Parts: sequence; C-alpha cells; structure tokens
Amino acid sequence: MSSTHENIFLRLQRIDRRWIYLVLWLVIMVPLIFPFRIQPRASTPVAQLFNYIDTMPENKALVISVDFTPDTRAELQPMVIALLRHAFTIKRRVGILAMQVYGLGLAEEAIQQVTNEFNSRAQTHEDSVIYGEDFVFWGWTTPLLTVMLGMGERITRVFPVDYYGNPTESLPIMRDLKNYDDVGILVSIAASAMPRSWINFAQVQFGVNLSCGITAVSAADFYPYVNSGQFIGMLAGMKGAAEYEQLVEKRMKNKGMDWGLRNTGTEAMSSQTAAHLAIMVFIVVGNIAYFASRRRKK
Amino acid sequence: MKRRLPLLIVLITGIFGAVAFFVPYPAIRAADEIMRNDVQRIIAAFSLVLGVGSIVQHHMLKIQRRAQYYSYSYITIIALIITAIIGVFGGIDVTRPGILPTRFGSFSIHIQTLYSNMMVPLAATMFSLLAFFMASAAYRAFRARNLEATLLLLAAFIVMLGAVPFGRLIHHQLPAFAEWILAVPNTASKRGILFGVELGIFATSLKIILGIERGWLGGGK
Amino acid sequence: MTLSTDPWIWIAAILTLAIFSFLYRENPFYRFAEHLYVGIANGYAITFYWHRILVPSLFDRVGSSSTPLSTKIWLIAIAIIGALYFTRFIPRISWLVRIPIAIVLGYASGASIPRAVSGEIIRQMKATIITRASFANWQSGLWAVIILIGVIATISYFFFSTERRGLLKPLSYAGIIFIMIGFGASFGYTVMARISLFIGRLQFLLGDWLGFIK
Amino acid sequence: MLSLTLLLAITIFPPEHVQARDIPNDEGGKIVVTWDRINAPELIGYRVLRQQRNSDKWDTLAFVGRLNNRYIDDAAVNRIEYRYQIIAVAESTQAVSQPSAYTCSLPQWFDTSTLPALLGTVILSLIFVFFFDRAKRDRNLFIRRIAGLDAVEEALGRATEMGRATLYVPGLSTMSDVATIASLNILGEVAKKTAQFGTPLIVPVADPIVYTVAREVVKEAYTTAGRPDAFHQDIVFFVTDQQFAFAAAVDGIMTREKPATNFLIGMFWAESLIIAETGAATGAIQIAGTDAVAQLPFFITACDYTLIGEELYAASAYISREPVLLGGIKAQDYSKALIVFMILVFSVLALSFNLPVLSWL
Repeated sequence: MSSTHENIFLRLQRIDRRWIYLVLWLVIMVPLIFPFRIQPRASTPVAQLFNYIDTMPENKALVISVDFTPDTRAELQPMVIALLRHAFTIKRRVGILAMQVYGLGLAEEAIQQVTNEFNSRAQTHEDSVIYGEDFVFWGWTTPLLTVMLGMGERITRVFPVDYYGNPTESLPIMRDLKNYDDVGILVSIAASAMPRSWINFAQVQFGVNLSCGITAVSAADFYPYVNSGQFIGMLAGMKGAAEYEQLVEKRMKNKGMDWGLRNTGTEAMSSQTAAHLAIMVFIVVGNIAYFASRRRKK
Repeated sequence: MKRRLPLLIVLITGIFGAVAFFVPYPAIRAADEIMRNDVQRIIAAFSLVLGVGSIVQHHMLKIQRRAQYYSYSYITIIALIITAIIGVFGGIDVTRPGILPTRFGSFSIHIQTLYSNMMVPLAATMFSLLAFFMASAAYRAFRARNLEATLLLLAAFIVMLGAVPFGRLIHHQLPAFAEWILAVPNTASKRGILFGVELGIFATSLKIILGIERGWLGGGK
Repeated sequence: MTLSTDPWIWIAAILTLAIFSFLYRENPFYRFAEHLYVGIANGYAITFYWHRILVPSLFDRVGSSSTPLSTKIWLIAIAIIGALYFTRFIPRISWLVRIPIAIVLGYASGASIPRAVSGEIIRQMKATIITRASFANWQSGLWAVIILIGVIATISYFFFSTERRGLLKPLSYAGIIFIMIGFGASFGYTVMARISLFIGRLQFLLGDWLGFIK
Repeated sequence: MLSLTLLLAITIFPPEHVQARDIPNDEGGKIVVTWDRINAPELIGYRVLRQQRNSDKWDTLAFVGRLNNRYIDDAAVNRIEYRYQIIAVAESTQAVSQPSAYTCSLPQWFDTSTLPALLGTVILSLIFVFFFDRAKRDRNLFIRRIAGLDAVEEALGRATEMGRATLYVPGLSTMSDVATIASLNILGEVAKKTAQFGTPLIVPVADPIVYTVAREVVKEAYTTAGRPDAFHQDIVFFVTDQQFAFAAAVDGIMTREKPATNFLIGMFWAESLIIAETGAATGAIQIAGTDAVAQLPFFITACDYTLIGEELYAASAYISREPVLLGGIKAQDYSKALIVFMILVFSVLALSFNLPVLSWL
C-alpha cells in the first residue's frame, strides 16, 4: 500500500506539464463560453469614478479617449463598453476620440455594439441614442499636443470633421460641447503613458477632470495620481473593468433596464478567478506531493 | 590604427555624450540633437544589413547542407523577401500608396494588413504562452524547500489571492496586505538590486570610453 | 455560431493555433509558423528602417532642394560611415566595421554615465532617505524604515570584496529574504496580466473567427 | 437696458503682476511669463502677446487655458529684448493687462541643476579609476567566489559528457548594455571549453552588432583553445530583432536540437520565461544571468542557477580573471558602501536637525 502512495506522490511531482496546460486551458476557456456569475465588489477607485460620472451635472459630457491598440483589447475594451452604457443609461452626452490610429477600429466596434443594444430596445425617440445628438465620434488626429491643448479652446477646430466625415460644426451636440468647460470628465483608456500626457497638458493647462483605465501591469505606475486626486478614480485591468460593469448593471436594473447584457470583463474575470485558483491549487498539490514523498524517503 | 582609431572614436563620442548632459549651450544642444536624430538612427539602419545577411546565410547553409528540417528554411527566406518587397515598394502609409499595388478589390496585402493579421497574432500568441509557462514554472519551482523558497512561494500566493475577488472572502484585509508586499519589501529589494546594476552600467560605460573594456572590438589586431 | 468569411481572420486564426500547438509538442505546424514569423519579422524590420529612417532622415533630405549643401554633405558622410558595416564581408578591410560600432557605442556609453548617476542612483537615494516627513503617520514611518533596512540588506548581499562574516552574514541573509519576497510578489503580480493575454487570444479564436461568443 | 446688465455681469478684470524673465540653466531662447490667475467662472483662458523693443507691433503668441498663470515663450531670440501682455478672454468680452518690463533670454554654459549629478559622476569616476589602476599593479585583489560559477562549470561538464550541444543566448539587447558585454565575456570562456571538448555550440543573436562581436569572440576563443579548424561561421547567427519572433525561434532550436546545457545570460524582457520554461521542459541544465530586475523572478523559478543582477558582472570578472574587471567589482563595492553611508548620514541629519537634505541632491 505504501508503495502505491509513493508512486502517486512521486508521479504527481513529475507530472507531465501538458496536463497542467490542459487544465489551465479548460479552466480559462469554459467560463468564457459558459460564464458563471461572480460579482466582484467595487474597489474604491472604481466606485469613485462610477459615482462621479453618475452624479455629474446633466449639461456636462463624458469624453472617452480610446488610447490603446488591439493587443490589449481583452483588458481594456470592456471598459469602453461599460462607460458608454453608463453614460447612455443616465443620459449624459458622450464624445469619443482616439489618440492611437489602431484605436479607431476599437472605438467604432464599441460604439456599434452599445448603440445597437440601446436602439434595438428603444420604444421612443427619447429612449434611443442618436448620433450627433447624444454622442459623437471625433476620430483621430495628430500631433498629441494639438489635440490635448486644442480641445481646451474649441473642439470643432481640432476635429473639423468627425470620424464619419461630417463637419462637426453641423452636429447639434457640438453646440453645447465647445471645449473642456463642457466636459464633466475625460477618461483615457490606455496601455501606455498616455494618461500622464493628459494630465500634463489637458489638466495642468485647463483643469479638466480626468480618469483612466489601464492594464493590470501598469496599475502600480498610476496609483500615485489617484492618491493625489489628479485622476478621479481609476479602472485597473480586467478586475477594474469587471467591477465597473457590475456597478453599471445595477444602475440599469434600478432604471428598469434589466436587459441581461453580456459583460465580457466580468466573464473574463470568472476565467481569471478560475485560472488563479487553478494555479494556486497546482502549487498546493505540488507541495503536498513534495512533503509526502520526502517523509516517505525518511 | 586598426585598434587605435576605434578607441579614439569611443573616447571622443563618449565624452561628448556625457558633456551634452550638463551643458545647455545651443551649439552643444544642437550637436547632440544631430547625434541622436541623424547619426545614431542612420547608422542603426545600416546595421540591419549585417543581421539580414546573417539570417539569410544561415538558412542558405542549411539548405545547401540538406540539414535536418532544411525545407523550412525556404519559408523564412521567401517570407523575408516577399514582406520586404511589399513593405518597401507598397509603402508603409495606407493613405500614401507606393509603386506596388497592395489592394485587389476588397483584399489587401498592404504591409499594415500583414502586420495586423500576421505579426500581431503571432506575437500576441507567443506572448500568451506565458500564461501556461507561469503555471508550470510555479508548479515545479514553488516548493517550500527552505525558508527562502517558502517566502517566495508565500509572497506569490498572497499577491495572487489579492488579485481575485476570492481573496476578500478569506480576509477583508488580504488585498491590502498584497499591496503592502508590493509596495514595501518588493520596492526595497528592487531598489537594492538597482543600485548595483546602475553602478555596473556606470563602470562599464567608463571602461568603454577609457578603452579598458575592449571586448566589443572582437578579436584580432 | 457564425464563421468568419474574412481570409485574413482565417490566416490569423491558423497562425494562432499553430503557435499554441507548441504547448503539446514541437511539430510541423509550429515549425512552419516559427520560420514564417522570423522571415516576416525581418522583412518588416527592413520596411520599417527604410520608410521610417532612411527615407525621411536621409534620402528625402539629401534630395530636397531646401536642404543646405553642408547638411547634405554631412548626411552623405554619415551614410558612408553606416555603409562601413558592409566591410564585415570583406576580410582585408573588415576592421573598418569597428568605426560605426565605436560611434554608436561611445555615444551611448557617454550618455548613460550622467543618466545612471542622476536619473537612477541619486533619485533612488532620495527615495530611500528618511526625513521627518516620512513620519507623517506611524505606518508610513515604519514602512520607510523597513524599506531602508531592506535596501541596505539587499546591497550587502551583493558585496563581493570580503567573505560573508561578522555583521555581513546576517545582513546578507536578510538581503536574500527581501529579494525572495520581492521576486515572489512580482511573479504573483504578473499572473493576471499574462492570463489576460491568453483570454485575448481565446476571444479572438472563439469570437472573431468562430463567432461563438460575441 | 437688459443687454447692458448682461454686459456688466460678464465684465472681467485684467490680469495683474505680469512678469517676464529668462529661464535659467537652458540653451536660451526661452522666456517665462507669469501673472496672477483670475478667478472668474466665465473666463475661458488667456491670450499671450509679445512686443519687441523698438517695434510697435504686438504679436499673439498663444492661447492658454484658464487655469494657467504662466507661459513659456520658446520662440524668443537670444539677446533681443521683449515685453509681454496678457489678455483675459471670456465668451464675449476681454481685458488687457499692463505690459511687463523688457527682458531677454540668454544661453548658459552649465546647467546648475545637474550639479549633484556632476559631483556624483566625478566622485564615482575617481573611485573606479583608482581601482582600475590598483588592479593592474596588485594582481591579488580578493573577490569572493560566487556559487554560480561552479554551476557554470558543472553544466559545461555535463554537456561534454553527453556529447550534446550547448546553447548560449547573449540576451536581446545591444552592445551598449552592460549585461551584453558581461555576457560576451562569459561566452568567450564557454566557447573555449566547447572548443576543447569538441561539443557543438549554438549562439542565436537578436542584435546585428552583437552578432558581429559575438562571432569574433567565439572565433578567437576557438583559436586560443587550439581548435581554429572547429570554428565555422554557423555557430553564431542573427535571428531577428523582434522579441517574440526571436523567442519562437529559440524555442524551436531548443526542442529540435535538444542542447544539454542552456546559457541565458544578458538582457531579457518578457520573453525570458518563454525561453526558460521551454528549456526546462527539454530537460537541459539551465544557467541564467541578467540584471533585468523584472525578469529575475522567472529565471529563478525556471532555471537551475541564476546570476542575479550584479552577480552577473562579478561572474564575468571572475571567470575571465581580467585584473581590470576585478578592480571594477572592488570599486563597485566601495561605491555601494559610500551610497549606504550617505543614505544613513542624510537620514540622521534630516531626522535630528530637520535639514532639507533632499533638496541638496
């Protein structure tokens, strides 16, 4: 009997790593297809941003700057979607721009998805979200300074035409969205140092309120700015996106909009949780096997 | 001459590189900018020739010798040539096409299309292998063999727990503790290592400029 | 489930799967993707150096009528120095390859000296020194003291001039303890980001390609 | 009447205390203009105007946001005198300030803000030069033996026993990285051993210049070992400078050629674990060494032995027995002692006398 035990533990210690790969693959993929519900509790920076946008004066707009590229889409795109849903739910106007050319496609995708979600369920003109009235997609332009400083003076001058080629002056939304004064908060979603540039130029010069959504690895670099109040809250990694999604969903339910929309961040978070647990279980099992076989040797 | 001239050049360019940091005078600043933007960049562009020459030669040799798996070497060489032709002649800017047409109806072979649909997925997938490798490395190496190994394991464990919603259920302070580990002991050790590394950079740079470190000359007279 | 009809999505998906197949074992699909990748990467590097450096920094300026003659001569001289890399292939004058290397290496070395001192050494010293402001509350004060001890212990671990005896022995042991905690924490901290990368690839395969998830 | 009250309601006052002065420690060409910020909700921003002495034309330089109280004019010509005026701008009204006094910009020869860096550079240089010199005369400078060196020799021994290849990856960085230079020193010694025992050596490289140098280093090692015939040009080869393509190729080499020993020594980024874990899976003995702090945890977990940070430089000095390299390690030790000493002294000064020590650095 003891020899079979020893065999198990020794074999466990030298298990073919492909079994680990397989377990991890399944543990991440299955929750993506059949998501289980976990409800992450919002951490302080996430709640801070949500509450600020939620209680923003009605005449102020939310501006989302899509400053990331497709390689970090898994972590950051859910943030863009959640922010759009939030603004449309509480009927705040939205301006969208991209500081990276590759961000244009991502922004467009998010806009298509969220406007479809709202408009396919809309009963009245009031319920639907309309381009040029409720939101605008300015597109991309360069250089960075022109955009960040220029928007403090007159946005239509930085973006004479929008992403779709319409003259921005002709859009009704732009009448009351002249410059940073009409912006309640600007959220830069980025995998680079772009949010810091927004501080250095837009905030230092014009005092616009800022926040950011960034990848998990760069979170440590941005915490100091949240602590100093330069960013009103922050969304860090998939966890941040998932927490925001939960807050938005609760808000929508309160308004009777129980649509059961997919929350990719939350769904990915179930994969994340499962994967983290799996790795921790691996470590525990490895140690049990190690100690059991060592004791037997003694 | 064959050794003296290069050593003299590193001395001069090295002193210039250091001085430019301290002196804001316009002539020095302007020279520094030319050094960075023109000299270094253009020379770097030429050095690629060495690299490309080597990789092509490496695979040609494999084909000549009929080495194991030599047929795959054709793939590298052909892919290199085709990509370079598309890139150099087709233009890099979608809005400014080059002399080579890169669009056939709705199908594009523009270098940016190649980049987004071949380079990006290949790089992202290679990168994502890390998820698996981290798991298997942790399984094998995180064993509580002695105190050091146990601390390594525990620190990793706590930080991982702090990252998922599950951690809060075990103890509500756990995420904060994970952050503390990152902010205090982790910072201390990183900083301690960095001092030595920066001094090493200092020492090596000084040795190169003074001509004491000559490994870069390669062998020979 | 709606399969993608974009041929490029199919190419990207097949390449993605070919790389993932490496997790099982080295195989012809991986070998194909690997060799293709190296070829494309070099082709792209050529493209990039050509369009982003040689054309704007060299050819356009030498060819432009608004560039002063002195600048043109200067640029051509740089190009000639760069071309000395080619002498690597000519045995008799192959030592000339050292000249462009010397220019690049010398400047980089010189520039990194003051930067190592001011940007890293002095900045890190400033961050480690304890002042009265560190004791704004007892916690931050305690953490600052722990960081100071940790920095000194870690430095002493890398002290090579004497054997580890006397005070150096416990200090360098404390050093390796700080180092191990730090490494463990960094490892654990990176897991989430790496799993996100894999989730990104799965979302591409299951969503963009197979149309399984939207 | 109504319009009059409206007009009155949005009257704003002109900015006060408009001052202009040259920015110190720069190459000249820059003048900073400051003024008192106006707290009026209707304010949009300020327009900055400039006038050259003996000219009566005012040029608009810029429009800046309402939270500013300074503007840097970086278009000033050295030694020409200018004065400035600030206009506060609201939606339908504006207010013009008094002009500032005349001032001009000048270039400086030394940036005084870099003084601590200059002192540090000079002191450290003296320490290092002293020890380089001493090392030349005193051949017996003591350096503690590092455990990792035994591992290097043992690993090489194993490769020769098994008659299998040795893989040596000198990192992905350029020649100007210390880690690369240290790595090439170790590569020279490793190549001597593989030449002696006649085992194959594989050196894939990610930088064209490192490729050129590494090739010469290996060639020389084979000549020194008395086996110039065993050197062939395919030992060292360039792969690509793209990080993950390089990792893919190295993974391929590891699984196909199955080297008995892998050396991963030099500068690495995120690809570190992709390479190291694949090597571990092939059952090779792996020796890693890097000063990339972020990658050390991964090498520690996946390799048999890891040279941490400075240990890499020490190993390169120890293995090559170059007196100057040993002197460098000595100098580094004394410099570190000096740094620790200064941190402690400054802390004591700051705590006991409340001196502003941080501003001295």
